[in-house]
Amino acid sequence: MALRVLAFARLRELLGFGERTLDVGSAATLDDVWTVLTAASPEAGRMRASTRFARNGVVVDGSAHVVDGDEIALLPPVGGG
Amino acid sequence: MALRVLAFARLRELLGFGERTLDVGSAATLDDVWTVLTAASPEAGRMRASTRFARNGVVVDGSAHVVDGDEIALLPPVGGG
Amino acid sequence: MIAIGPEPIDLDALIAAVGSPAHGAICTFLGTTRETSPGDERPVEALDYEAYVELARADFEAIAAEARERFGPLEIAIVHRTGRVALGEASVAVAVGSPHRGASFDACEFAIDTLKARAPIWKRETYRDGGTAWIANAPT
Amino acid sequence: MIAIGPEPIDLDALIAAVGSPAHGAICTFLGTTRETSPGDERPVEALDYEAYVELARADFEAIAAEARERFGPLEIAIVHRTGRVALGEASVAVAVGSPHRGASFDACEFAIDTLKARAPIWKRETYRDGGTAWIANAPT
Repeated sequence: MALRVLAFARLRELLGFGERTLDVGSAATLDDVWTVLTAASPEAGRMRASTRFARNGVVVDGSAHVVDGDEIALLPPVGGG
Repeated sequence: MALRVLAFARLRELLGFGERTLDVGSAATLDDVWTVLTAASPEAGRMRASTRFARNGVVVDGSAHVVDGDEIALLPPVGGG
Repeated sequence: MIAIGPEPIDLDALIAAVGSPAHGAICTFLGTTRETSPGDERPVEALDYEAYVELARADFEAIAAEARERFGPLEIAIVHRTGRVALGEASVAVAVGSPHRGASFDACEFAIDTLKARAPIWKRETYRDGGTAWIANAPT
Repeated sequence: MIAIGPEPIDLDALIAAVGSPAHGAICTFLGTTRETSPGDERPVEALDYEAYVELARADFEAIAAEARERFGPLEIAIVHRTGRVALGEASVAVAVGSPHRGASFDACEFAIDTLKARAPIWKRETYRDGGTAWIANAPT
């Protein structure tokens, strides 16, 4: 299953990408995606509590399942204005 | 005793002046000034309850005394903004 | 910046007047003239404002001082037009610059509310049928 | 009018977008960049904004719809810059036109508060000493 993943701001810097594709097994959740992506960056991993996920432009819980072709976004605490 | 009297808006129209001089006796109050000025216009006279007086740029009661050289202003209900 | 006169209102000038490197927020209010007045269905053709200019200017200064006292460090500009104001144009403008946004909203709303309640300025509507009326603000 | 992009903010365009013959009030808010951040004394040299543009645009539309639902008939414009924003310039602007002034203030403040709380936009400060930090908004 191929996902398109977007990372923003501090997470973009720590994970080293703004946009990438990711292959995950079927039945994967957003929490699974997070675990895979942050495996190499403990500092990013520690941001889990303050990070929101969006799936195809809608904010969802980490327990939400992903499906092939989804656009997943990792949203750290916002600072607009 | 000579006063300078300013009238605004509806009172200016009814009294027929925007600015005039007025001679009054010593010990005159603003209520006395009002009575003299509105003697010829019952419609203006009926606006007493909604009219404020200013004496030399300060809003005062009708019982306030006037002195020679005062600038008196007759202020109907305001509509700025 | 305090001004009362016939010139059209230049909002950019008000905004420039309240700017400061210490500010993160600017709130502005524009009051614009409308084709109908609340409670009167006759279409308005023209609006004229009249002011007791000296007293109105002193009142705007007092409103600015009260706003600073209530809402903390801020810069405020208040401008009101006199004479004929075309439909759709702004007759009054307030701008407030302050460090944080809450104070800018509070001070701007306080200023326009207070101005409307007491500043010695009057508005006359002229209707398409030729009639005229002096419009007082509703008490708050 | 909803916009997210690198262009400097043209407040007059926002005001024109929310005008209507039925409106008597326009409230605007400008958020401007400052030389120091709350809680950090280092002088800021530059600010950069990053947005998840598609989601931010959808969120601005949702904020506009919520404002209309809460505060009655009104027109609202929301614009946020992305990329480098010079010190003292506006990074965000909201304008609300409505029949009466209370709703224009309430809707404008609601919009900027909601935008700051949740819109997917991020701010990075670069300091004169070369350091950088992503600045999250305080929870409201």
